[in-house]
Amino acid sequence: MEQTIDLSVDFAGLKLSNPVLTASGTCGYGDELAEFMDVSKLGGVIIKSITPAPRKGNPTPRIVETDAGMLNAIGLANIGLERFVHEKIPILEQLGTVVFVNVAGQMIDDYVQVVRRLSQERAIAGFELNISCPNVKQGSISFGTDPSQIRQITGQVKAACGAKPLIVKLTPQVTDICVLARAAVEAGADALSLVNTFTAMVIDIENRRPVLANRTGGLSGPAIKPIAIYLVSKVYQDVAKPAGIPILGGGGIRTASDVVEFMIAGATAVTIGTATFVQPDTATRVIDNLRNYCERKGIRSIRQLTGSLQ
Amino acid sequence: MEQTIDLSVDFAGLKLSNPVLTASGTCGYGDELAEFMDVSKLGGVIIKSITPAPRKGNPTPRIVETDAGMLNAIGLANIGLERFVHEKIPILEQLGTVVFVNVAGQMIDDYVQVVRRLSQERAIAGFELNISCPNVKQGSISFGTDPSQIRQITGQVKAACGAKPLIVKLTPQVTDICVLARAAVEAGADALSLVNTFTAMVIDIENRRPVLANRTGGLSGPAIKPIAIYLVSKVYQDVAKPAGIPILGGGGIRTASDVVEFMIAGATAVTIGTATFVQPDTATRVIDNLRNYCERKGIRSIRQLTGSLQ
Amino acid sequence: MKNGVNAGHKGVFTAEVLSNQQIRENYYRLNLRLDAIGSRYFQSAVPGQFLELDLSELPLPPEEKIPPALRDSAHRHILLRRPFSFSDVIVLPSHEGPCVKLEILYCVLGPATLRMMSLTSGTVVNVLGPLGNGFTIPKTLKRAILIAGGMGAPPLLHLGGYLKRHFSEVQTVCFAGARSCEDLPFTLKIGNITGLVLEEFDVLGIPSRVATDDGSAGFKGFVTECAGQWLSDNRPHPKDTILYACGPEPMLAEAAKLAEAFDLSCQVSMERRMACGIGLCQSCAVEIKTGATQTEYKLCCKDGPVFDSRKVVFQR
Amino acid sequence: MKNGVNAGHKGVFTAEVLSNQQIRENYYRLNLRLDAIGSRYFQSAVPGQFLELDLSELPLPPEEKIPPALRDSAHRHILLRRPFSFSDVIVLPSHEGPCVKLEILYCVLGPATLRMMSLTSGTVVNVLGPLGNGFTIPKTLKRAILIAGGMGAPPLLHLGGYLKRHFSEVQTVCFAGARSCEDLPFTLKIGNITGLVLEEFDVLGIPSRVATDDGSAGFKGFVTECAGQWLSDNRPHPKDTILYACGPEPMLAEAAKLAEAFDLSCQVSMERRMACGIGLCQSCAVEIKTGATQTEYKLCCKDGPVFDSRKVVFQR
Ligand SMILES: Cc1cc2nc3c(=O)[nH]c(=O)nc-3n(C[C@H](O)[C@H](O)[C@H](O)COP(=O)(O)OP(=O)(O)OC[C@H]3O[C@@H](n4cnc5c(N)ncnc54)[C@H](O)[C@@H]3O)c2cc1C
Ligand SMILES: Cc1cc2nc3c(=O)[nH]c(=O)nc-3n(C[C@H](O)[C@H](O)[C@H](O)COP(=O)(O)OP(=O)(O)OC[C@H]3O[C@@H](n4cnc5c(N)ncnc54)[C@H](O)[C@@H]3O)c2cc1C
Ligand SMILES: Cc1cc2nc3c(=O)[nH]c(=O)nc-3n(C[C@H](O)[C@H](O)[C@H](O)COP(=O)(O)O)c2cc1C
Ligand SMILES: Cc1cc2nc3c(=O)[nH]c(=O)nc-3n(C[C@H](O)[C@H](O)[C@H](O)COP(=O)(O)O)c2cc1C
Ligand code: FES
Ligand code: FES
Repeated sequence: MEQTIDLSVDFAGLKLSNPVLTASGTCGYGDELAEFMDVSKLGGVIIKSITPAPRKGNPTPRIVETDAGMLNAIGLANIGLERFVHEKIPILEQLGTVVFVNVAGQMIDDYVQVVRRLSQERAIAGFELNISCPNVKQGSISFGTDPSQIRQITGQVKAACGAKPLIVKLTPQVTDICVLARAAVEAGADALSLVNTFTAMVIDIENRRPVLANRTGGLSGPAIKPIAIYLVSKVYQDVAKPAGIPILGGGGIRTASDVVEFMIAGATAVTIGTATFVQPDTATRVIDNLRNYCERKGIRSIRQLTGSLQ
Repeated sequence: MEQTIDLSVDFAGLKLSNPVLTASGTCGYGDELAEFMDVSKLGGVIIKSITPAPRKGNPTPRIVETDAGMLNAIGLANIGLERFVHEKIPILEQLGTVVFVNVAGQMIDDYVQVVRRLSQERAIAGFELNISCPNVKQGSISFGTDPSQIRQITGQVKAACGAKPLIVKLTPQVTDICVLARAAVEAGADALSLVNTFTAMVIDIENRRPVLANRTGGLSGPAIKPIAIYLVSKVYQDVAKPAGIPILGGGGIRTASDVVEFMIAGATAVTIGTATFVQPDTATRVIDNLRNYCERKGIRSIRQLTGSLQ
Repeated sequence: MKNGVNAGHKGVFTAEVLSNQQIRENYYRLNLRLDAIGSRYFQSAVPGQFLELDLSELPLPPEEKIPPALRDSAHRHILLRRPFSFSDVIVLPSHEGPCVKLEILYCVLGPATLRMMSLTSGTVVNVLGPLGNGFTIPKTLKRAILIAGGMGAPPLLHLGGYLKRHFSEVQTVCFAGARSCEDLPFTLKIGNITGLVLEEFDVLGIPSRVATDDGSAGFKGFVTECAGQWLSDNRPHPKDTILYACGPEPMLAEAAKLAEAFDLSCQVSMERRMACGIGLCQSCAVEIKTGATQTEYKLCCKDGPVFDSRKVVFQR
Repeated sequence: MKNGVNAGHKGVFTAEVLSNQQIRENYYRLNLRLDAIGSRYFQSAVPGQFLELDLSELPLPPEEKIPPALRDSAHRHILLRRPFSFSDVIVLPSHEGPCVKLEILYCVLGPATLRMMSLTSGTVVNVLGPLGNGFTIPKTLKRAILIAGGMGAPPLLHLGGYLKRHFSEVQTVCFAGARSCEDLPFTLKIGNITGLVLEEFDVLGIPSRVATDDGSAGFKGFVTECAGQWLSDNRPHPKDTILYACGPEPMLAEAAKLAEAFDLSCQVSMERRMACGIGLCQSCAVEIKTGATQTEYKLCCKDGPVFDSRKVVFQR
């Protein structure tokens, strides 16, 4: 069957060469990965959260392994808006892939400031709004669980995006994620990203202290995948599909089969996070295997998969 | 160090010989386990959900394995109140352990009916209110996420318990579990049980259908342990400790170290569920190893552990 | 441990791998020697019962040995035990008590069976069993008709041997089917009269027939059609004949229809996804008729896996 | 792959286990032969660099071989790679390119190192490396003082050999400490002049001293105290002497103080829990002074693991 398979997807007004992106906070500023794979083959990269001022992040230990997962409490460590623009954007311009920047802050103005500045950069294709990071004390978590705050922040940040798309990243630890998804969509989100990590804790039973210096951290990795699949399918059915808004799905993806599962559940594109730590070229391997799946199943365009759950 | 170690705990007005119980839905009616261990050595058993009328449960597949976990959608299959009383209580009387009955239903009256009837049985030590089972369509999930409904059902069921303690089992998938914990405590709960399973889904990518006949199921097993530890520590600090109410902790426990972790986080007693499927005598093994931990750490009474997180 | 370690009871114990041979692409034969405790549990195990293996600590075979279709799922670590029937149980009495050897035939389908490939002689595995209720063999039985579909073979192979050993007067015939020649977990050979037969049954003196959906070996068509023709030709007596069937559920449903058409009683061995194997979790429900329109769920692991075909509500 | 497979770059490749020997309770020596790609990456690896092993598919050793204190945690399956230094790198040139052999010393502490026990000759493991920046050896160096605490030994052993091979004029002395005699990952022997010495350094012609917290071997007390006495006696010249230290963080902090007291420069090799090892996750932060009161976090995996001790803000 010598048939070329179309892996490209339309995502929030952009055409991505394939649906596989690297997740925010797990691919640095995009440059380190270039030593392990051809980054231009990716659907895109999502740069770790950028805040207006540099952030040192939390003391260590910042991570701990769990069964089929890990907790992290990095604390949004980043070099800040200015250094990012001057040191990293020139590198990103060379990568030849679609670059999204994840944006975080403590007040709405922080987000707006970063987005307004970066919306002028040709190298940046769009933004992912991190309103759901569980590790920042003063900050964002309250934004992430209250629909009216989501509406407010989404609206204001969207206004600062210019023509660039805004992805809103939702926290999974809420009673009804659809309420929040709807709020984001109503306020102008161009795409929804789910799921972020789950707040969790590991205790060292020898000294009776939490292992992480931050006490709690966000659980990521294969452990959370079945919850993420459920949430993607729910948000797709109840919000994204009716609104015609794409979902960027993720949580525990390691293989092409996992990507297919997320797409069937309703994702248009996906993010790979924790898996990259184990195998730095996971994303490009997955893209190759996606092609194999499509070939085996006689699928000409991978877009057919999105939301095809029976 | 020939020092006897006291593993007993006070739990909701009962003295348990040790803090290890088998979780509802994972130890049948208590009788099957007797072939694999001395059930009288357990802190107690929690019988699977009993409803007024028998329930056939969901079609199969009812389970699917995931990374470090499994989904179940049994659908509260049980023989119903009457057959339970006539067929199972005589067996339970022989087990020589503390028996709690998990109670489920579709309306508050269902719960009240089961509790009122069973409160007359000497073989039953107390009740666990299942307001959080994610697999019953018409039923309980809404009870579990709304504080005013929790108050109402807890109050009415407590009134039917007579002198027997009522444990309220909370769903973990809410924005703020403490709000619900507080509602249960205010309405008369003698203990809080957490966590129940997380709603999740696995999709078969060959036929694009959910693997489970019920489409979704509850995620249990080691995968969820770090989230459960976090929630126990949070509910302990914010609700249980101030109110002087014990927590029955669980989610992914496999070893004595896991039990210790839950107790340090704030649990007075714990439940073992999924692990029993792999190793039927997990609970009694864990009890032996708890003794070893206490010996090694010079702990005379295991009660010292509860809430000892630094 | 209410019951102690006795024949007829079940428990957890270890077994040593004697051999693990590939018999065909993706099909393997595993031979185990049970420890003293396991041997006591298994000395009176009957065909149709099963066991559960803890395969969670086995390593994956090297990447190149993993069938491409399974490479993705291979990454999943295993939590739950896996159920397997046995195709033979050999009890060797000794003065220290019985020593039991078991044979398992398995097909590589997913992460657990993939890991089983890495078992080598001397590896120790953890076993739970024997589980469930096996086939019933009434004293009055004169004729046994075995119908095996795909990996339904193991318990029927066991049953064939068991009948020869303990019910030597019973006339047995076996029908084995699969999608294609390569999916038959048997050794095929040319028989004297009937064409292609199964070596494993031939050595027991049991006549056998082969059917494949694609006609790549023996009868072209479903094994139940092949058995149906034979039944039409031979018309065994309903009172003293039993159909024993094991295989995919649609095949069992066909076997049940066949039994009804020929007024024979029929025992089917069912499969369900199992979390515990011992009646704790209710995951393995089989819908059983309790009246004209009423049904209830029985547990495949505890009440089955063998059921009277007339009682079963087959799925799909 | 912007950079291709070149010396000085890092990448993912496989290595074959040559041997895996127990050298003491809970201490093992693992020898690996890297594949052609890995050999190219590692041919110019320097002491203080490290690698990351994927141990997720290794089986557990049998129950009875698992130290009782680790039995509970042994059940956890592994997801992330684990970082290890190397205690030696041997480059064998051949006309097909270099072939590199690596030695790793490891201590069994948890689920991953437990699984490493089951590595046998011929097992293939997946490696990511070489990672990080190793020790700096200025051309002007005349004296190297190595201070190893517990499992801080491997990179300093490598450094000792490396100095002998490439900087033979440098005078090196090694101090090795541990809580107790059994925690020293070295072979002890009686030296000619100085009492107890380390076989591994002795063969390199490097004088060594042993310190144990409990006095069970050599100097009783911290290894930094032992080194401090030697420094008081020998007063090496600040300009051409460097202290190289690797071990637990409190020991490194003491080494830093020692360096300050004697006005020596000091390079410390730090450890952090690492998720990626390649600068992606920011989990391995080390607090570094950037001014009188200001600090910033550097990455142990990428900017380290070796840092100038004057710059490091040690924890606790
Ligand atoms: C009573 C009983 C006896 C069995 N006897 C044998 C035997 O003798 N030889 C043999 O090779 N296999 C036997 N099986 C099936 C065997 O248990 C599964 O093939 C095995 O669990 C697959 O595990 P895995 O991790 O390799 O694949 P998984 O990824 O778990 O499954 C691979 C595929 O098999 C299907 N499957 C898995 N488990 C079951 C199940 N319990 N019932 C039906 N379908 C299932 C899944 O839907 C999936 O498509 C038996 C099952 C039961 C219930
Ligand atoms: C750059 C570097 C080089 C290393 N070189 C060696 C070496 O040559 N030989 C060797 O035996 N070990 C070395 N280690 C430590 C080794 O990586 C850990 O012992 C190993 O990861 C433990 O894995 P585990 O699953 O067995 O135990 P885990 O359960 O992961 O850990 C067991 C204990 O070790 C501690 N620990 C785990 N990882 C680290 C870490 N990265 N830093 C500090 N403490 C940790 C934990 O707090 C825990 O108490 C090195 C670590 C780093 C960062
Ligand atoms: C170490 C680490 C750091 C992360 N940092 C961020 C971040 O800065 N901003 C953000 O929105 N998400 C962050 N995440 C979440 C990931 O982007 C992703 O949503 C999550 O890890 C689930 O995907 P995974 O299971 O594939 O890792 C981080 C995750 C990890 C593991
Ligand atoms: C197969 C299965 C059936 C269950 N049935 C019930 C039930 O009937 N009522 C209930 O309250 N919880 C039920 N649970 C939830 C468990 O009691 C327990 O809260 C959960 O599984 C988490 O613990 P674990 O990770 O140790 O299994 C069930 C869990 C499983 C796996
Ligand atoms: S498999 Fe658990 S009840 Fe049958
Ligand atoms: S370990 Fe990931 S950045 Fe250092």
